[in-house]
Amino acid sequence: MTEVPPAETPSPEEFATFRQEVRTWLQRNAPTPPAFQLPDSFMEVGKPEQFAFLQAWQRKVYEAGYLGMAWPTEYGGRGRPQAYQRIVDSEMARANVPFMVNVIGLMWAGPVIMQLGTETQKRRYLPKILSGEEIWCQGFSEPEHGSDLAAATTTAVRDGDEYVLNGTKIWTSLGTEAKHMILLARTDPNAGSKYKGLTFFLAPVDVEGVEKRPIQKMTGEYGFNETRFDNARIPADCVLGQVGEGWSVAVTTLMFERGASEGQAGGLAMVPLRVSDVVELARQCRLDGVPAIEDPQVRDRLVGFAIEERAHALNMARARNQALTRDRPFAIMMMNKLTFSEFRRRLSAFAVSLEGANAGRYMGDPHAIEGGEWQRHYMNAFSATIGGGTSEIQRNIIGERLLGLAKG
Amino acid sequence: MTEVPPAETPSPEEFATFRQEVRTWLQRNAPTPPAFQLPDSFMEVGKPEQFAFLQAWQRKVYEAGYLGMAWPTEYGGRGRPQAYQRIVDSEMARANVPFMVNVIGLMWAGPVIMQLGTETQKRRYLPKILSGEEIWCQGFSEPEHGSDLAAATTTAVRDGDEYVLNGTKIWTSLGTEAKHMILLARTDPNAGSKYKGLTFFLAPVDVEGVEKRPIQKMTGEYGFNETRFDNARIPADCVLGQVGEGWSVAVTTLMFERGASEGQAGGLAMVPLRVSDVVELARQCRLDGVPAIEDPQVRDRLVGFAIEERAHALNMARARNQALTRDRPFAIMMMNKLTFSEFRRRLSAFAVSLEGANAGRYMGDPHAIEGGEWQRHYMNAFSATIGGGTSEIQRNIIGERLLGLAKG
Amino acid sequence: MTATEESTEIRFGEDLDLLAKSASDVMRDRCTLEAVRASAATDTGYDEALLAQIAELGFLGAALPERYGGAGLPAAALVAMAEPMGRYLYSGPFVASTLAGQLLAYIDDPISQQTYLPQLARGELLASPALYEPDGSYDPLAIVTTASRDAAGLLLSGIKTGVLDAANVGLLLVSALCDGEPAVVAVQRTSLPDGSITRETLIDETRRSYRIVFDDTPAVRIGGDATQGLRFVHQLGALMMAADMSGGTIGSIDLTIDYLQTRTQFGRPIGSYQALKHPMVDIFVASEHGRSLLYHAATVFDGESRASECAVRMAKAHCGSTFTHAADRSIQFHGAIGFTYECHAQLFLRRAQWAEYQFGDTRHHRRNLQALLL
Amino acid sequence: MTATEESTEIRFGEDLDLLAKSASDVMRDRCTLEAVRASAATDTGYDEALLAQIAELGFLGAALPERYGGAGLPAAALVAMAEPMGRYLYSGPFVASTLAGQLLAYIDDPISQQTYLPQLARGELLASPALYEPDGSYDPLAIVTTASRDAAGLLLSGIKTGVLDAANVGLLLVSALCDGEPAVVAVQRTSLPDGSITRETLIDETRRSYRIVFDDTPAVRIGGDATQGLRFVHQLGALMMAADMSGGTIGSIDLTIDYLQTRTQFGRPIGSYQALKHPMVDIFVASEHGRSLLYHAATVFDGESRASECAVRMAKAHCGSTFTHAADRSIQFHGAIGFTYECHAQLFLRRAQWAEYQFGDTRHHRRNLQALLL
Repeated sequence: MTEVPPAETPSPEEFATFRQEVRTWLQRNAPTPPAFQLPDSFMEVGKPEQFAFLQAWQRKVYEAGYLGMAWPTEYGGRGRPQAYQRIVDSEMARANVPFMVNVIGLMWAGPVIMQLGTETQKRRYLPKILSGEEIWCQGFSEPEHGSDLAAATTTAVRDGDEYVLNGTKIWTSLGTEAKHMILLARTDPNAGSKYKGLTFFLAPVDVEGVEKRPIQKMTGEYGFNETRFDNARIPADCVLGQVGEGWSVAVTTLMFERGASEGQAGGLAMVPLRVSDVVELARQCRLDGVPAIEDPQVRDRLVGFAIEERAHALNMARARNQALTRDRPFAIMMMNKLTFSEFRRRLSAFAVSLEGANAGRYMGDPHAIEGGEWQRHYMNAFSATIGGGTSEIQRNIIGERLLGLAKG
Repeated sequence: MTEVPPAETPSPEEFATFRQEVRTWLQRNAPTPPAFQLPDSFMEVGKPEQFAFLQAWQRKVYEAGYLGMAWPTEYGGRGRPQAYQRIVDSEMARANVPFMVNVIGLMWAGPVIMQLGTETQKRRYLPKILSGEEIWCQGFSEPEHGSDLAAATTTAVRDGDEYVLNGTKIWTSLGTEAKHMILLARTDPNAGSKYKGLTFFLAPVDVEGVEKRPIQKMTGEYGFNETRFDNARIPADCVLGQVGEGWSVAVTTLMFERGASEGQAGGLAMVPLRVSDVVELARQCRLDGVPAIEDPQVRDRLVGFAIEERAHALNMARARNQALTRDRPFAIMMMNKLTFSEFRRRLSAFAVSLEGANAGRYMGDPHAIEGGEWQRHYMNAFSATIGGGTSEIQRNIIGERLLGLAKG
Repeated sequence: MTATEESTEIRFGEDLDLLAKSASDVMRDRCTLEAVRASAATDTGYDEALLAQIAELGFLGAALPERYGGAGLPAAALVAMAEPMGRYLYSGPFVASTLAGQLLAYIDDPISQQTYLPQLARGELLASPALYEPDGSYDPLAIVTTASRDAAGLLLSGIKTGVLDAANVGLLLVSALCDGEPAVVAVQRTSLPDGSITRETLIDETRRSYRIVFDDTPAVRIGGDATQGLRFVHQLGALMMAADMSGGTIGSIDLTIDYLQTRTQFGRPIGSYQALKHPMVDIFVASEHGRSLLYHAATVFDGESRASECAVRMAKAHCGSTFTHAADRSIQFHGAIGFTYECHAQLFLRRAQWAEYQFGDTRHHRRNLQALLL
Repeated sequence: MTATEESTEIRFGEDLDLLAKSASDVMRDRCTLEAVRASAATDTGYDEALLAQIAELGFLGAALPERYGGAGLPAAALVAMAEPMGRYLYSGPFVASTLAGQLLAYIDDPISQQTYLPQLARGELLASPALYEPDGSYDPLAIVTTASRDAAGLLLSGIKTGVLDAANVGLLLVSALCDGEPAVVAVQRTSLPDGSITRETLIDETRRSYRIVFDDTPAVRIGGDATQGLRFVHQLGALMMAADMSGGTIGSIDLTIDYLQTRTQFGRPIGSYQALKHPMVDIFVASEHGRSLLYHAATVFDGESRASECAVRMAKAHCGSTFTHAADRSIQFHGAIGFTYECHAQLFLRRAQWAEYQFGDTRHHRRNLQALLL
């Protein structure tokens, strides 16, 4: 049994050489940490200087040839096997460098445009997604329909060569910096079912009639927006796929977001929280006068997290072996969003607990351990257990699609 | 604030004197453990010698005046405040004596007859429930309707002074020893709703046309039956409450079973699993050559169980204080079945784990620790997390009735 | 230890019930979540008018001896007040001043009592105990701060952290080593030079605690058994924090249930989904267990006996883990709105994350219960 | 230790895939749950015809050296076979004889190898390692049994427990102290007097293990490094048990899902209720994690290195806790029928409760991982 198609497989020597090349490049080019605090993920980019720093870093990675490696060259990619991009991604995680700021473009918009876009759309949008020149955001959720995306009430009415948008989208990350939004809007309110009559747009959001209001997160930081459309006009050629078939385009996009397919442009989406960092924290913190790492309860929980972290990493390795995933080929990819986000939440809450009597301090306190980062990680972790379909919705999807259990 | 109505409250001195009296009586009269193995609860009575032993013990307790203490004397009770019965019950638990075998009579049938029965029914049934002369079983569940009791399809058709029963009831404990069954049967199949047209019977089950098939439990033991009615005839005056109103009588009965009311005849319903016994087990067992009690993980889990056990005991104390239960007066009683049964399951599974390499042995192995009792306790624990409404159904009931959450 | 052997006493008579109702009424009325946010935005972190009202109602002296102007109620009275306060996320010097007053009442130095207790009981003076130090130990006897003798009296040097409401009280009761022995000394807050007291940044924005640097600060020793007194006040702190967290759990449950009843998705109230309903039931059950543990701890509290220590540690451990879990789930079950600063759910999560680590966290108390129970 | 630093290698090529498929096909066909019950009701506990078929397919020699008639596959082959066997609750001397064969192959005593391995590879001889003693320790070097020298050779005395299929194998490989050093000795089962071997009563009625009393039993020492050999076979046992439990989890999930899809209550399939659906998803997720940990452990297994020990301990700990939990929930989710002996769910629960405690339980392996990881 061959594990991946032969064309995708570099020889072990090529593999090792390339990994070394990437490692060296990262050592030389990893950005110096700035004076200001960097966000954990694209969902926490709240300040202009954070954005500028991250955009410059993405451009640098792209220009070095390390982004969109598996995308065709005519769309700005490098036309190489996906395996190379995986090496780059894992080395970036290892080197603990900042993430790629245009995540929605790289992971959601780009792949779906690649799959369903016209030739014109591909040439128009894809290169600037990779370079980070044009930032994308997503416009699926609405204030009244967090989990029930198909219930969208934002309308798009055709008027000549344009569509006129009215309605409100919420949780649009990078909303103030974004130039485009992947947008789900209702073009036919009388289509009979809520799943019909929706259309998927590649909508410019720097046009008149688009108003963005920053939302303050529970951490006290900013990073999300509410985006309101008030008779905003966008060109009719922004439609992706067929008019009225937006729901199936959105489902395809969510599959990318939930990690169920390859084809993403690569790059780190968020700073990973590593068990090794928590082990280090446990060495630094004292509980009742003794290093936390010496507490037997702490030790056992660290072992538990380490097993889980290994399982995640090994899952990714197994996902590339058809023989070992034959029974349910998409299982691992479909569960990733749930398992990673919940792991992140539990691990960061545990890390906070290692700080004992100092755990109640927060960012800004000079005596907060590690600057209050773990408290912030913990609170930010909910953005992933809620955003992009809550963990509860994920369990429904896995139970119904993978295990074949009836809908509730 | 007075904690209980004044008539119910013995003075602290009376309280202490009576407790001492009971303690002394139990010391003198607790039965010598028989040569055969006794069951954990009435749901595990599988052999005639077990039954005979337990019936004799109930009779002895009753004759000493320690059962049905709060029931009126005209029905065989003692007409004393419920507080006395509570003292007896707690002392019996403390003395680790066998449970009362006629549990369905004492806890379900008796209280509902007391509340809804005619004077004739009360005089006819109640005294023999207390003495244990007439054993009761319950006939609510049917093979196809485990949780959905109102979907009962057993029929009762009026014929002169009798009803003719057809159908099958399942999970009838003590089914072979029982003389009566509290039975839910459909008297009007065309009543419109499944909740209508049911009638509640105090049915004799030693009549012709009643066939009992023992069901083997996962432990390998017996104790439950399937009871089949094939044109069995019972007197019409066996109806409790109104014809067609059986569902509301059943709900009343389930409230007793779920501990939501006082009024039960008392007595120990099952052998309690005590944390102190598990602590003792942890002292006896060695894990990796060291007493289990010295393992820090074991210690922490024991502390967790001890807190939970304390919380249960304190809940019962608080339930008698109106000021501290004013917000949701029935909360504690409604959650008892869920919390006790799940505690029992988790505690026994944990106890098994203390046996380490010997934990795979079972009853009958001469080297099984404590005769394999903990493995048996663990498996038997499911009878309470499933029987009488599964834990999942309990959570629905609590969520809907106590917390006011919508039905699913 | 067996459940049947131990006392299950819960004494909570009419007087405490009235007190709890009174606290609950004031809080429901005056301490709305909007008011909580408004107080949090101030520098002191509390509403002076509300504190005055509390003082007026006698809350500050409820458990102080009658001979010093208190109501002479048992320590359970503190739980009766602190739980509703936690329910409504009340903040302010009530906890600090109560702990200081109880410490003074306990260690039995008649002169200090006569000096301070009547003022404390009336709320004319506020006080706070300064117990903990930068090493982060929960042990009230792990003291580095020293009080050395000088011609004029004692001079205090060292650093205290997490001192509740320090900038807004008149009196600080500071633990220190004096001749190598634990001591409690009194310091007038106004005697501290500018810059000695710096506000800490807490995850709970409604609370205020401070770091105090003492540098040859004049201090007066309080007589009595300081070692036992420090243990007593530490345990009382755990009890009051357990009450605060039990109340917070109830508040968090109420907030979440309200949302689950009103928010609909896919055409149904989200509370109808078992994925939310059943965890809420488990949280509710844990909360009810916590309340029983708490009221028992309040009943048997004496700050000394094994029974008291056991009960308080159980209550704090259980109420702590329940509240942190309840508040975590409250964010999740509120969905995207729960992730905003605007949603009140974060107020409970931040309170839980702060209170859990005051006066011993769940891990600490469970660890210490091992020796008591096994 | 960081996830990114450690190898994530999973080697599982076409040969192993074919082997796994073959094992899966045989088991699905021949080892139905009815057949499992029928075997369990026999004294030996296994189906001889099925064992013969397994031998015919070369399963017993799959990972033995080619020069002794084996197929020379890596240890991962054992996982490829053991996992489907666990899936269908297969029992019989496969595990025992495989462990014994691997032990012989490992400790490298050419004479013993030539004597036994060809027969073992063909299934003409069955064998079992006798490692553990009544004190219940999982340490394969915690040995009390002694092999003392005698004119005629070695005489073995002591008690071994939990010896798999001992009554039905020809050869026992027994750990013993010989001159105070750990040794492995060979004992012909037929040389034991009547009554030396007594069957143990296990919670898993499909498995057979025995207690053996050796009393000056003639034995022959196997050469090579016995200490390392005992560690090797203990770790291999843990790996095979992890595979058995991973398979058992899959079987339990399949059984439960089938019930959740077909059983209806209140007019809906019960699998539509989130109270059952979501825990099943969590169990499935844990099972998938377990499989990845298992295949990696199979890939790097050598019985010696830190990487091998780490991977095997993680796999056994995780697959063990997952299976015991899955089997527990399977009973619950089957409702009242799940509580009967007749329902197949109990077969999985009993297997889980037995296998969890073989070759180290979850607690044991997690405990030992502390030193390896922290």
